Amino acid sequence: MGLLSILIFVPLLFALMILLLPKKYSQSYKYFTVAVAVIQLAITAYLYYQFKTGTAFTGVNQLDSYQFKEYLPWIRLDVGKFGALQIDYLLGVDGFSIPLLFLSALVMLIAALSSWEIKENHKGYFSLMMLLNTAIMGVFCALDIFLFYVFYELMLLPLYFLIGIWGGVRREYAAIKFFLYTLLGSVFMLLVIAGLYFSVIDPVTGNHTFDMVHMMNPQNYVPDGIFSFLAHQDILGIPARLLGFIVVFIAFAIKVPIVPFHTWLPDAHVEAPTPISIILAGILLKVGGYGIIRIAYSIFPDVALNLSFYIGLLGVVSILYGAMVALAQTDLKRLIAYSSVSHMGFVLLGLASLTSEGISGAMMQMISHGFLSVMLFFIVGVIYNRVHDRYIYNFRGLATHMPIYTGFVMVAFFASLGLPGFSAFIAEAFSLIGAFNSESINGLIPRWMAILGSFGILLGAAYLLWTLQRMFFGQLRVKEESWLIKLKDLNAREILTLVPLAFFAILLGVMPSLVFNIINSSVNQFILLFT
Amino acid sequence: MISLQHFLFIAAVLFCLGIYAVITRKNAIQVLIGIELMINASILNLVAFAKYDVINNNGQLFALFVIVLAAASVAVGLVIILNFFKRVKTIDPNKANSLRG
Amino acid sequence: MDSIINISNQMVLILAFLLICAPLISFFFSLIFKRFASLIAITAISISFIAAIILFIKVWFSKTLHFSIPWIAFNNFDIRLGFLFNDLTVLMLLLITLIALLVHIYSVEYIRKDKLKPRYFAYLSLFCFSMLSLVLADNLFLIYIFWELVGFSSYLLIGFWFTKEKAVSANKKAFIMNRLGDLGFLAGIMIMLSHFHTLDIDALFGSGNLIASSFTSNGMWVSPFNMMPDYWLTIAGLCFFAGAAAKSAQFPLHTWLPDAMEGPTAVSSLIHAATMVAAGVFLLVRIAPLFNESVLIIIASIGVFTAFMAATIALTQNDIKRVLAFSTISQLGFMMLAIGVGDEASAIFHLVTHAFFKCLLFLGAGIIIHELHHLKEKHQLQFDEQDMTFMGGLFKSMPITAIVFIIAAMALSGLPFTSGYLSKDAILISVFEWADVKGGVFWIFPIIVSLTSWLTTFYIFRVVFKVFFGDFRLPQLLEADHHQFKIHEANVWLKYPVMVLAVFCVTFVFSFQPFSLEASWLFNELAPQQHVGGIYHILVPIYINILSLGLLLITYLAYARNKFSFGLEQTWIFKFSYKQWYFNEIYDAAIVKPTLLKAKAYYWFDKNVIDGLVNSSATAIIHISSLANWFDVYIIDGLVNGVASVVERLNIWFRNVQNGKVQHYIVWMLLIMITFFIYLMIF
Amino acid sequence: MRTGLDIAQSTENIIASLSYFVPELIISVGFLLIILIDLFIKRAERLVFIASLVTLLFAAIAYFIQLNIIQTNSLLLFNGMFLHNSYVIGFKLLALFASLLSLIFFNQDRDLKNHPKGINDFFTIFLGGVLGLLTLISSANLLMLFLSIEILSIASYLMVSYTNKEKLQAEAGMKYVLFGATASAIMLYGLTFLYGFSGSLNLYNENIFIAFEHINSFSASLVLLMILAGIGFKLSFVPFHFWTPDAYQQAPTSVSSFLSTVPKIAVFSFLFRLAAPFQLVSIHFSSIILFAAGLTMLVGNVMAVFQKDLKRLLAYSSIGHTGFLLMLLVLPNDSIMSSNLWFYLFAYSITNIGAFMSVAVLDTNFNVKTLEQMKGLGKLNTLIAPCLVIFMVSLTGLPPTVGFIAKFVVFSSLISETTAISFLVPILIVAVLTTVLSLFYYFNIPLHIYLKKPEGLIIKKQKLIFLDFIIVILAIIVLIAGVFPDFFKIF
Repeated sequence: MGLLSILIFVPLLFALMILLLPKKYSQSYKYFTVAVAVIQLAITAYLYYQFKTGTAFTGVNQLDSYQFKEYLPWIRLDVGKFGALQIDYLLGVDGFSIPLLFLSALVMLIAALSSWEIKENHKGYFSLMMLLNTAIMGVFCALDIFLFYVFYELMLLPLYFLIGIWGGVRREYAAIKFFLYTLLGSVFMLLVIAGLYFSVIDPVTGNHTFDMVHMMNPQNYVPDGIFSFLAHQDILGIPARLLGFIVVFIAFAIKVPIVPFHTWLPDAHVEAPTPISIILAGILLKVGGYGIIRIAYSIFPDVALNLSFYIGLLGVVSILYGAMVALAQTDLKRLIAYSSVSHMGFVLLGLASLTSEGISGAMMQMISHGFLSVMLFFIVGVIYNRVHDRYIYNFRGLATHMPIYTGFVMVAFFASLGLPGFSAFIAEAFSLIGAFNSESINGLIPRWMAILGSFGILLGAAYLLWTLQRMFFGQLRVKEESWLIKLKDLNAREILTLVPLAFFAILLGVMPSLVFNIINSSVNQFILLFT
Repeated sequence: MISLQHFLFIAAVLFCLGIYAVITRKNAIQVLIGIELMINASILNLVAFAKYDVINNNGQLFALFVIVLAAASVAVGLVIILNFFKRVKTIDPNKANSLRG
Repeated sequence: MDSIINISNQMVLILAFLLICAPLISFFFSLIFKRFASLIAITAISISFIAAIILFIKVWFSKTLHFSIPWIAFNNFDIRLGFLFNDLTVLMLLLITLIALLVHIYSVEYIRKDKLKPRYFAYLSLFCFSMLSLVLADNLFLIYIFWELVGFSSYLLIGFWFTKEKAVSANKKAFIMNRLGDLGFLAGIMIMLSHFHTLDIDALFGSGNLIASSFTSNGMWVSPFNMMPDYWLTIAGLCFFAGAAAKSAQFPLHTWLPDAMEGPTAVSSLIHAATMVAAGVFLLVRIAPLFNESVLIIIASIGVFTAFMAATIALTQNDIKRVLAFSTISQLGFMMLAIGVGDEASAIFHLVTHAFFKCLLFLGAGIIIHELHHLKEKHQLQFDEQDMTFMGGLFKSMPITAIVFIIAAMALSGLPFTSGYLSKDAILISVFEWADVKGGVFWIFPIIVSLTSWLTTFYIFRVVFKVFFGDFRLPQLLEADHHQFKIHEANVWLKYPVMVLAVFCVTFVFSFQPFSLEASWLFNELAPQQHVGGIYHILVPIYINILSLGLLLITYLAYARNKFSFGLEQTWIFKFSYKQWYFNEIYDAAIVKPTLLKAKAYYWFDKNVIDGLVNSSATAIIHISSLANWFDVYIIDGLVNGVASVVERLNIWFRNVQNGKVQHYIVWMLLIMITFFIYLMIF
Repeated sequence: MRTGLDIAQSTENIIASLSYFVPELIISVGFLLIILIDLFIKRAERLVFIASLVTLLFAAIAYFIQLNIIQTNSLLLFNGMFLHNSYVIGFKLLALFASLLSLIFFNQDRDLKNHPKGINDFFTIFLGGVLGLLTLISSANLLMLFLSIEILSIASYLMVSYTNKEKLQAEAGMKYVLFGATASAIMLYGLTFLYGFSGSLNLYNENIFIAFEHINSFSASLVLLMILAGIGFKLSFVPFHFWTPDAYQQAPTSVSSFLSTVPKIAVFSFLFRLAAPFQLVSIHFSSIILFAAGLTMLVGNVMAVFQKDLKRLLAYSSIGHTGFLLMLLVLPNDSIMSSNLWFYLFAYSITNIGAFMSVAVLDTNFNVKTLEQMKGLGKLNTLIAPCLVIFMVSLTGLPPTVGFIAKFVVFSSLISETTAISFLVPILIVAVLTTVLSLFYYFNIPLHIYLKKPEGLIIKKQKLIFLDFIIVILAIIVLIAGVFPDFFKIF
């Protein structure tokens, strides 16, 4: 029972505990959740501290250079002429997963802390949240693609209910929309996974395997497999590998989300309760990015290489499109939801460049967006909990009324519009630099994409500062007089929640090497896949 | 000399008549009769083919079983139709269209 | 000079740290210990000042020093944190710390009554920190970082009175316009990085001298590491210039600076006159070797155009701070021009001198505004304390302020025995020489420049005479008794800083021979080989100044004695100038007109129609973004719903089949079986 | 002059076969026994139930023993009437298991309990039906096939229209019987031709295929289609599905659950056994099946989306699953494929029976029949509602439930053949799309149970009955089998 397993299954344990505990203790559930999150944070911090870097610990397509590995044979079902399904319980982390693990643990803690607002049906809420927690940790640890898929799908159910039961007015619509979008992607992905299984063999045992690390090495493919590098099989007249990549990419692009697969996001965010929007923005979007790196890119490097122009284009489109739509919003939460679309566009752009700085920037962007979007959504939650309104024009000059709150808002806003000194700046700068260098290094994406993408930063400044001006500056004026009483400044718990986020945002902004050093060797190994 | 073809032809005619009855009659009993016709067509076939069997009388054997089973199923069918008549006061199968969609 | 103060390099390093950390610490502390905010801030900045002096003595007249530690490393490049000391650096350090110190002291009185005082000083400290770090930074990436931080602190300070609508829209405008320039800067950085695999200034332009080693041949720009089409060289130059233009308020990105005057006057003097706006010039000087001919010409022409335009606008403004703001723009235009004609030394020289006298002008104006404000509050009057039409005859009531203000005015118009004389003429001379070399149409540059410098004299002395001479117009405008309005001389907090500044407006600080530019120690160090005599050195100063003096007389008669007035108020020239060349209006009209028709749909937009470029381009974007939003709602979601409707359609068909009639079921069954059968027969 | 079979030899064969035939014998005995009990003992509901339960248990035990002592090669019993091998017995066990669940379900079903004539006759009919489907699974002879299908059909006719108080139930019963009778008549006609071509009733007689090679594909396909009619009627795939929603909706819930699972197990196992020969005899077999599969998935899921009545919804969902499973029939027939089929049927039946049971319980406690009436049930019922949700998740095929594993197994068995079989890919795409579509109606139930606010739910007495216990067990099995499917692969 390794640390990773503990990390994954502690929440499940507590979920059962909560289910068994009688209702009259329902007030204690949230403390359980916090406890779990703290334990996980401790574990992940320890892992992060213990994590070794260097050529011996690159991970990516070197199974033995993953760290904290755990292996158990799991399912051995017979299917077809290809013998048994060899599904293993295979866990491990490399430079790409370890920062995201830490991020998830932290975000989970924040979400737990912001769950105080939940008023009804604590038992259901907190046990579902634990289940979600398990699934998330599992996704980032799983190295067996089947296991990964199981955790990946497992995230949907709790989210469906968490959004659907504790959500806002149009919660049913939002919940089912979110569910359908994701499922549509992932079911097709299931086919690809099956196909991959039959075209890959474990070099050691010689029978087929779900180990995604083996799938990354061309020599493990059987010559006549559907997705084999050599035999250029066609499905419906399309090259199989191309089709496979597109299917998987779309499956994760929906999660990220990338224009035009993004319309579930604003609805889900607007309807979801604050802690869930925090988890959505803080972790689930990263799952998408992680999936693209870990599966779409690593298993289909050849296709990714050929398509990187279009992927970069998608990234740029997401950046600009998201920012522009954000500019048109009058609902604060919607605005922030669209800003996530814009920010995650940088991840794609950096990734498409396939330069070390670009990919590092993309990873950094995922992490920093993790902290910042959580902060933003929490900030929205603060005001929403007090007066149950998010319409921007109903507020004016809050700076005089809630100075501390405004302080944090300004930190969050300026951090996410990429002010130097905050993580977002480093992330976006290096994604762009990578995108720009790409033409002279590997000639994948043209320079103008980087130039175009950089306008996203300007637009970001535009909508955030405008919001700042509209809501917080000027003469104090709110929709109803009664709000002035309701709109109290932050309390201790809220400050306690926001401070660590701001701290990490600044820390990574000042010392980005904390992340870059950890991921560097994995990034280099990752780039080798494409040469 | 009556050859196999004649038997098969008659049987086919019977079968078609049966189907025709089944899909056109406005009376459940007549539909049942149509089904009976179809079954009889099969019986005729069986007996006709039996002549060419490698083992003796398999066809006739089958035919006997079919007759018995047909009787049984028709009995059941009649019971159910009767019950329907009790409830709805009609045996026009097309009147029974309140379950749909 | 080393022998005077002999300190090791570690010492230099420590001092540098002290220099930038002191304001940073004070930023936090003055937020925590609110009561001692001003004390903390002043202490911090004085520490930096002392450190700056020592560093100056150490580094000036000696070789370049460069310290750096690793920060971020990638495969093909790394970015380091470090300090770069050369003459330029230490000069700027000294300048900034000195002026900042004075402004801090000045602010104590100026901001005393405001309840947000601690925040004010915190912001000031933050600004000092970023500005000093910007100067010290040893690579472009760091410069960019602090470049934006400087913009950020200016955002904070412009919007210091955040309940004023105009202030908050002004600071938003300022920040976003600067962001626009910063994009250029960032793009420039990308180009440099991918071309030279380093951003280290020393490596690029100094000892490493990668720029020199790169060359353009048959359409390609080749560096030791990389080659790309040569237009990227031009683009790189223009990108950096865009950044600089936004910071230094050059056309067409200049409109934020006048609005920035919404901030406290002390802030305007420090940030928007003396230091921050000069950062653009500083940057360009740092990377000057990069620019190729075409870029230089663009810089020069934009510089000269801005200088002229701003000067003409300044002629007619009545808001004293606006006049000064436009004069700042105009002066920055001069510096840009200097860079454009390849005379960085004069640019820096003028930067230094201009910093002093412009800061002084602002502080002087600040004193007057301060006094009038008190007056206004004391008597609950309704008037705009920045409007010069209410002033006049203040010489009697506040002589010291008047004197220092006049000294500064003379410096600005470059009259003899003032620092302005040297620096401005330096620029003029080099422009003439440049035009002489180039010949042809390029003679238009010196013509416009001389014109501009006369305009300068005119508008600044218009202010002087309107404010200090004639008689106090406020009473008669308000039909009030003359004697109840008592204007007092400024108190010590305000007085001494301006007096110190006044000292630095005199020639002798820079050169012991009042008429010879070459004698100036500063100039000698920066550009020893330049200006070795020549015809222009004699002619230019003479004819410029003769005419200036003539203008001065006219102005005096017009505004102080009111002997006559130019009957221009109604002419289009006057309006054109008064309306600031209609820039804001043009920017608006471009996109606003169509919008107004749809004002209902965009009712919120109207709120922001007034304030120019940012919002009008915002409108353009918002047009697109609302379109994008529409696309989101109707097309993308529409597709999803379309699928749903397909399912519904199918369902209706199947329902019709499932019509409840058992015989129909059977018929359908047979039909489908037959279809299958036919299919099998066909294929 | 053709000679008949040697009497001595055949009798000896019969004697030998009897030992393999014990379970069926047990059931027949039980069948008679129950009739007798019912005749001579008054008020014998409980006794009859016990008796039938014991019968089935004994039969199951007998099969277990057979499964363990089975020898690898399969042999024919009673002069080639029955096939006897591990495959057959595996499916028989599954069918028995499902029938056991159904039996318990019948016993708990309110509609049957409140029936004036009592439930005893019903059990008799049920046992007869079970006997029929067991023989169907192992039948190796056209006669046996027809016989068992007819027994099964007659039993199901009676079961569906056992409760006939209401107009609609009578209507459903009549439709069922007419449609069924027609279908089986058509099949019979087809069978006669099969007999004619080969001159033998024995399915495992090689000269069936020899004969098929000689005759033209015209009549071959015709015969094939006709035979499929009767089988398709039992499996209710398009175009033989019309009766399903009507019958399921009006039959007692327990009967619907029985019809939706047990006959399918039997018929599928039989059809799958014949798939190989059919694939040989008619090149078009797989294309027909694939077409039917695609259509079935489409019709089933599309119709289900807009259903209001729970049982009707489940009926359409079962049609959809049939279509999904049909795809397996085009695969090369080997032991592994059949074990996949077995696993899917296992997963499907426990989930489906569980779902029907929960619906029945909710019906008894809150008399909810439609989605609308389910609003906010989650607040009132904290035991069954979650289980129902689990079943729905499993039917949708999401982890961590057995439904997901089953779906994945089928997908992966098919994906390995995409290159071999023509236009398998489009059908697969249809399968995926309909899976996504199925999410709509399956999650309508949790949606109404949990996401909607309750409006005017009458809480009737909510006493915990035995069925609740079974449901919870099933739900747990669904979950465990989802995580550790290996435990449940008995062969």
